[in-house]
Amino acid sequence: MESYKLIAENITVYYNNVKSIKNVTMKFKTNTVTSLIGPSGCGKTSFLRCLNRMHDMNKKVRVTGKVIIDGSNLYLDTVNPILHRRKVGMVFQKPNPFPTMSIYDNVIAGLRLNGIKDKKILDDAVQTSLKLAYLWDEVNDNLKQPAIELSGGQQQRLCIARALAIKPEIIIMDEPSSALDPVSTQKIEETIMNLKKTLTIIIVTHNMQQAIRISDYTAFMYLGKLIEFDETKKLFTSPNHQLTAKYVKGFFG
Amino acid sequence: MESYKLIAENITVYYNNVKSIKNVTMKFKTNTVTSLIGPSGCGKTSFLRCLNRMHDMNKKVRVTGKVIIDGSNLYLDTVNPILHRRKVGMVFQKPNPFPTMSIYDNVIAGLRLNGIKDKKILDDAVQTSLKLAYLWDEVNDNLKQPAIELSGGQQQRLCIARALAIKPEIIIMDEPSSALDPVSTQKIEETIMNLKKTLTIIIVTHNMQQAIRISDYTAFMYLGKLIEFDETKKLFTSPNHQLTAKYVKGFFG
Amino acid sequence: YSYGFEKIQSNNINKFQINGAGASFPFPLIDLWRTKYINVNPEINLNYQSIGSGGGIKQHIEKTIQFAATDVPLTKNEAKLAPNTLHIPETLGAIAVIYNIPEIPHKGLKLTGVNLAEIYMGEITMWNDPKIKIHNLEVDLPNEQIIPIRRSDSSGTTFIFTDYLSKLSNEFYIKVGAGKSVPLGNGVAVIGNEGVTNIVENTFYSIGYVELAYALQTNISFAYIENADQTNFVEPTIDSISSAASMMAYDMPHAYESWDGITITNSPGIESYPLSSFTYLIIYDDLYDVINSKEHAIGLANLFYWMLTEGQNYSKSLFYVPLPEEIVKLSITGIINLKYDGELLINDAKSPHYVDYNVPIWVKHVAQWWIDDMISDQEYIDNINYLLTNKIIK
Amino acid sequence: MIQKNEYEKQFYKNIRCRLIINKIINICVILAVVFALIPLGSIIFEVFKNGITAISIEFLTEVPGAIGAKNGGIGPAIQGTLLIILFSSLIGIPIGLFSGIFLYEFHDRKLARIIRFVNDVFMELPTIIIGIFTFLVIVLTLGYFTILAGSFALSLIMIPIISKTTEESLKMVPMAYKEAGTALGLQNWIISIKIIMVTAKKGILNGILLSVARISGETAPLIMTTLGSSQFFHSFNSPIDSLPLRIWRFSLLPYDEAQTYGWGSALVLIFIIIMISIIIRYAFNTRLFKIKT
Amino acid sequence: MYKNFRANLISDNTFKIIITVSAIYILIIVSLLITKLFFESYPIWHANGLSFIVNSDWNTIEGRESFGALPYILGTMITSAIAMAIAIPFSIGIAMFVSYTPQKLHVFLNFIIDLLASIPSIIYGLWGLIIFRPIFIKSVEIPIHDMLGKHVWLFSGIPMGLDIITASIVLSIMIIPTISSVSREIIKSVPIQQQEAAFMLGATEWEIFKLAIFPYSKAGLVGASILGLGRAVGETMAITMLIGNATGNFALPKSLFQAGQTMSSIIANEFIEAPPLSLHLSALIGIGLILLLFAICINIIAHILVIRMLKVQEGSINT
Ligand SMILES: Nc1ncnc2c1ncn2[C@@H]1O[C@H](COP(=O)(O)OP(=O)(O)OP(=O)(O)O)[C@@H](O)[C@H]1O
Ligand SMILES: Nc1ncnc2c1ncn2[C@@H]1O[C@H](COP(=O)(O)OP(=O)(O)OP(=O)(O)O)[C@@H](O)[C@H]1O
Ligand SMILES: [Mg+2]
Ligand SMILES: [Mg+2]
Repeated sequence: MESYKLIAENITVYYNNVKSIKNVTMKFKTNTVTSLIGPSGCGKTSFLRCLNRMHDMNKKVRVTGKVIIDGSNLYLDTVNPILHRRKVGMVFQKPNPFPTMSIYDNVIAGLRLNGIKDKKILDDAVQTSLKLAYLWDEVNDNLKQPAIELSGGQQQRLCIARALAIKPEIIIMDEPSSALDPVSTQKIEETIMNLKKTLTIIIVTHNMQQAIRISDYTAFMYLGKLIEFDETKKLFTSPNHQLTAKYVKGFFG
Repeated sequence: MESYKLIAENITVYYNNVKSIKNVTMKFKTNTVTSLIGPSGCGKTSFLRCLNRMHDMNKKVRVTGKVIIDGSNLYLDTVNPILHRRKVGMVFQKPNPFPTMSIYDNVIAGLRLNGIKDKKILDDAVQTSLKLAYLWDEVNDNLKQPAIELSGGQQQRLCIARALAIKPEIIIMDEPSSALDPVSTQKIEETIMNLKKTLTIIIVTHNMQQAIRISDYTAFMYLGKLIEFDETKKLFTSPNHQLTAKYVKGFFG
Repeated sequence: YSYGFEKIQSNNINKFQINGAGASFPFPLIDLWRTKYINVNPEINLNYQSIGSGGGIKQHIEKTIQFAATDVPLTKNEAKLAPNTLHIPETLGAIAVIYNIPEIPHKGLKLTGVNLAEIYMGEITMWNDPKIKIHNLEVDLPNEQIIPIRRSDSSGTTFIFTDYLSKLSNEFYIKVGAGKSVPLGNGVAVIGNEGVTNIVENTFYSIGYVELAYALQTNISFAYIENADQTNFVEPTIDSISSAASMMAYDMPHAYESWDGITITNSPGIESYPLSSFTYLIIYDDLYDVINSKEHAIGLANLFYWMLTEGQNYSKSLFYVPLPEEIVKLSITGIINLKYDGELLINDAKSPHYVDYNVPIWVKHVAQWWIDDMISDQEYIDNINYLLTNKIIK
Repeated sequence: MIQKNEYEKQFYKNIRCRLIINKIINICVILAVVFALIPLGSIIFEVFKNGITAISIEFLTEVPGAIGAKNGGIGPAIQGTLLIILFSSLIGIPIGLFSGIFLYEFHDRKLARIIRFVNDVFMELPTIIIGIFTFLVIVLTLGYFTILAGSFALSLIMIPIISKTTEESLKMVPMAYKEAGTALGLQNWIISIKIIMVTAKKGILNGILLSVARISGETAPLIMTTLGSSQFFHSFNSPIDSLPLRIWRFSLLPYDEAQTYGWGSALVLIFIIIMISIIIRYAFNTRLFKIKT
Repeated sequence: MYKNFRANLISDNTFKIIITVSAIYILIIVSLLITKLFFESYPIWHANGLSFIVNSDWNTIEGRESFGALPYILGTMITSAIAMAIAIPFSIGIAMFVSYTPQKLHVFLNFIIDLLASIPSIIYGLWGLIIFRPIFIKSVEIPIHDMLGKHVWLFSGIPMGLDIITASIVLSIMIIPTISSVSREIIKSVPIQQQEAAFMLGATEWEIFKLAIFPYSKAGLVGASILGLGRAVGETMAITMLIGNATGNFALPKSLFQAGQTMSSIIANEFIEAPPLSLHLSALIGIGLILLLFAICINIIAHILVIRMLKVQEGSINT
């Protein structure tokens, strides 16, 4: 039990009282990378959003089940999700930098919230995070530029940098590289491999090659259900379920 | 000259008087697929937006050069870009369905708002377009649902359907499948191959495999310049430029 | 009443609306007339809106309405802007001085005009000031500060009140003067009679002035005011107000003359309530500019006639004072003068009193002075010559 | 580079404080709501309590009885208010909407900047000045009080409100939708009206309703432009009544009955405003903009 | 391509003309209004010059006329400032609350706010006079006056409930629904992705507001507040019923518990009765003109504020 950083148990999500995710249970080991794959609309994003109680924002959504981070259930009423969210960085499917802020301010937004004011620390954090997200070279002489003037891919990398800046223990990414070119993608993948040493990573991807390259575990979802969850190699080479086989073949075939 | 559907000549784009695209010239043959590749931020989106005078919307952008569709220059003052835009369908990097409309209304927005009221034509258009975009099976019994309740990938396919519904002669797509799972991606690719028979297609992609699979021509851009434009096979196997070789290898290596 | 002025029958008056506006004081009465007159002549819809005396005068000058009502006669300047305006006294009212002293829970505190002037100027500040005490020995006046309440909006009520105070206290006249809104600073100003009543009702040790109806309706305490002869403290009642008007009747000008400065405050007579006042209907003597057909003009004349005769019977139910007969006569002369495009609306021959009342008041004064030997014979003859040459008398 | 545990230390040092601040602000917000709602609730309660006793069929349909008497009603005032709202909306809503679109479409043109500024100033003008202006310009020119003058004056109150809220709402619509429309080869006006405005319709509608509510309670400009009347509307060249005027008049009279009628009129006025708001919202949500499939 | 696409491209120009004409209509009306006010008030400027603005005498009696607008200018400034200071935090609080409450409460609150925004000011005035004033005198004015009245000039005077502070508070109650109703719409239209970003960073509700909502919507919130300020500055009926309506030197605001007068209330009190062509009338219209200049100043300040704050001008993130 102790080796699991994050356990999602019996997660069910209702949108307007319609079930979109049905009783999904997944366990994520510390310092591993897990990929979530599945056809569009199968509920990957919806599931990810449960992991840090992101659904709290939307009143039409109801979530049941448990999410246990470091042994404590995030969905207990007595738990303050903010304490946990700090540990969980998140990168969304659509890049969403703060449009009124500069690149610099975007990266350190999370630190500022936590009351860190020391300029040196902030400067450091900006540089490190942007470098990790492979954006540094493109923006380093223009950190005061408004973030919305960046290209789509640049914005996405900025969002990654922003998530990394708060030093999370878990990072969840919703198709982070779908808007990136291969070079950046490759570098992001390197980053992920690098971060794995200290972080637990969960990533949604449509690129199965990517899943194979970077992840230790892979989960396959279909129509709101978890079909298979296994070591990546196992899942791609000898899946237990026919559906998985078909989907995975659909790509390779 | 006559065999070119679309010619972009000497395109230069300034954002706030800073050059972002420098003297790019490309010619697109009728009924071919051309891929645009290049690292994030190199100006692919900016270039695409020139092809139907999309930059008109933003006053901070200045475009010089010519875009010749069917022999007439889109950038002449006497030309009404609206007439040309109807020939050019466009799909954006981020899905942007109209949020207040249902799925049905989104698909036919281009038709209805241009004055077509005949219900049979509209119904037909919805069905054909959604089928072409491989969304029909997922939404056909729920066409009145608000479009924003779809998942990211579904939204993107909806936008493709919307662009197809106006029966354009050219279709330009900005990373249309970056948010799609492989199965949908594959089907979209099939659609593209299918559409090629009647349409001229220009597509931005980060997935070079995809570029190889679907496109007749490929253009490689770097830092706002067109580095190489050639038949896809030629460009990927024996590129003329070192930069291209490096970038393309970066993916294969 | 019969003044040889019969109702003119006219068969082809379409349903017709007569619009009037002005003083809020006569509003309830005119509004009651509206509902009663429907039974007399269903073809005429009367519409009167209370927008204040000055508002009525203004609209009268601009000719946007057919008639106006005002508590204050036209000043010389206003009369210049609206030449040929008739003043027709319409009803009588009075201003009550209301107060809220919990120690004296009934009406009847006695005050003189000078007391009031000094209270409003801030010279008397305590209820147990000897100047008040001396008239009210039978009650225990509290040692509390007086809070004077007055009208904030410009109003005829304030005019009558300050006109009275200016007549009694020269100091008040110099410092403040008489007007519809005056530079009084002491205390608090509130909008409307209702506002003043409300505030006085809810504020201990306050004093205010409102139209009598407001005091009577709310059962608030009101003061008795010393009469002009300083012989009596008079309660505002129908009789005491009526008396104040009657005493002044023969000093009144005619409808078509200037009424500038004419008021009946501080009217003589032991039983006359000194804060009494007329309100007037004002109307152009030729209705051509404000009404678009002679039939309608006749309808209006009929309505006015009815107001001054039968209409007076409705006054008492609303705490208004019916006009004394002398004043009704005076008012009727105004109606007789109504014309439409130069044609009199009623025939001269039918109205014996018309000639009677056609002598301007200053002629009477001149005659009086001649009788009293205040002017010489020659001067008197010159005057008569003047009247003849100017065709004022025939 | 900030070390992980150092950062964690910072986090735990600050989190308590942050949560407390958050809690304090949440409490303040709730208090704000409660405090604001107490007087507001009290107003509604008083109007309802005092007004409900006046309501009867006769009260709603008849011309006023004599003041102080217990008969008659506020029929002309209800009719007048509805007519004035109708006429001023007919002038005010289109002009407000279109000028709002203008400000949005040409937001960086010099003319737009000037007009935006003028419009903001316009919004701040006391309604009484608008009343004076209309009186001087329209009533005096025509020579009579009329519903047209009143409607003109009230439309002048509506226009800047609608224009401002329309512009603000349109600005909130993400560019992506405009781009989508442009790419479909739609004409600008179709994009503006059928896409941008429909997307922003809630905000715009809110502005319109706000302005309708605002004018339906206006008193000062109506005194100077429509005067008021005790008769039903019968022509365009005579005064017309309205509820705020009636409330104002009733509130200045000493008779208990008049006070009750005043509260009754207030209740009716509020009811009318609610009904208009519900009907407009309903109409917008269903017929006008939801395209049938 | 479909054959029956509307080829009619003129309509775009027509549309441009329609919206331009509508916008210019505003310009014309306001210019006309300013011209009219200027000409109608010309006699007072001619007679008094700029001293009209700095004088505080006020006498309307024929033959004794003297007019100074200073007390009313100050009165308007003070009442609006107090009202705004109270109303803005409350309104934004309500708007924040509404956007984070459960669905049912949310619908109810929206309904209440819309309802309240539509209550005529005259009803607020009546309520203030009859219900609020007695309570306020008893529970606030008298205790404060007894404690501090003798020492602090701000609380001197007789606590009557017809004074600057009462009027300001009722004024703030009136404008709260207006500001919160517009703010609510503005806050609601902040893209959800913005809030998600802040949410993900572990922001508390307040921090989400600070980080994601406020920067995005501040221009709109300033706009909402200006809307409220407009209502405050121009409010007539309710103020007139509650402010005590002092004139001349007595109206110079010296204490919160003292009767005052605003520009609109003096116009409301005296305009209807001011005789045509008199200096009095032109003084009142002159005050109207000052009020207009006032509005212009407010807007210049707001404009500067907005430009400083505003970086996102349209829509959210561009592609
Ligand atoms: N609105 C804008 N204002 C200023 N600069 C811009 C704007 N949009 C794009 N740019 C700049 O222009 C350059 C090209 O951007 P563009 O969006 O065309 O890149 P791209 O090739 O589409 O990248 P990606 O693959 O990440 O989408 C970038 O450096 C970007 O910073
Ligand atoms: N806000 C919402 N309201 C209603 N239904 C929703 C909402 N968001 C998502 N859904 C539905 O929930 C299901 C799962 O959506 P989700 O976004 O989790 O899919 P996904 O696996 O992330 O797809 P993609 O790969 O396209 O992003 C879909 O059928 C979608 O229509
Ligand atoms: Mg998703
Ligand atoms: Mg791009």
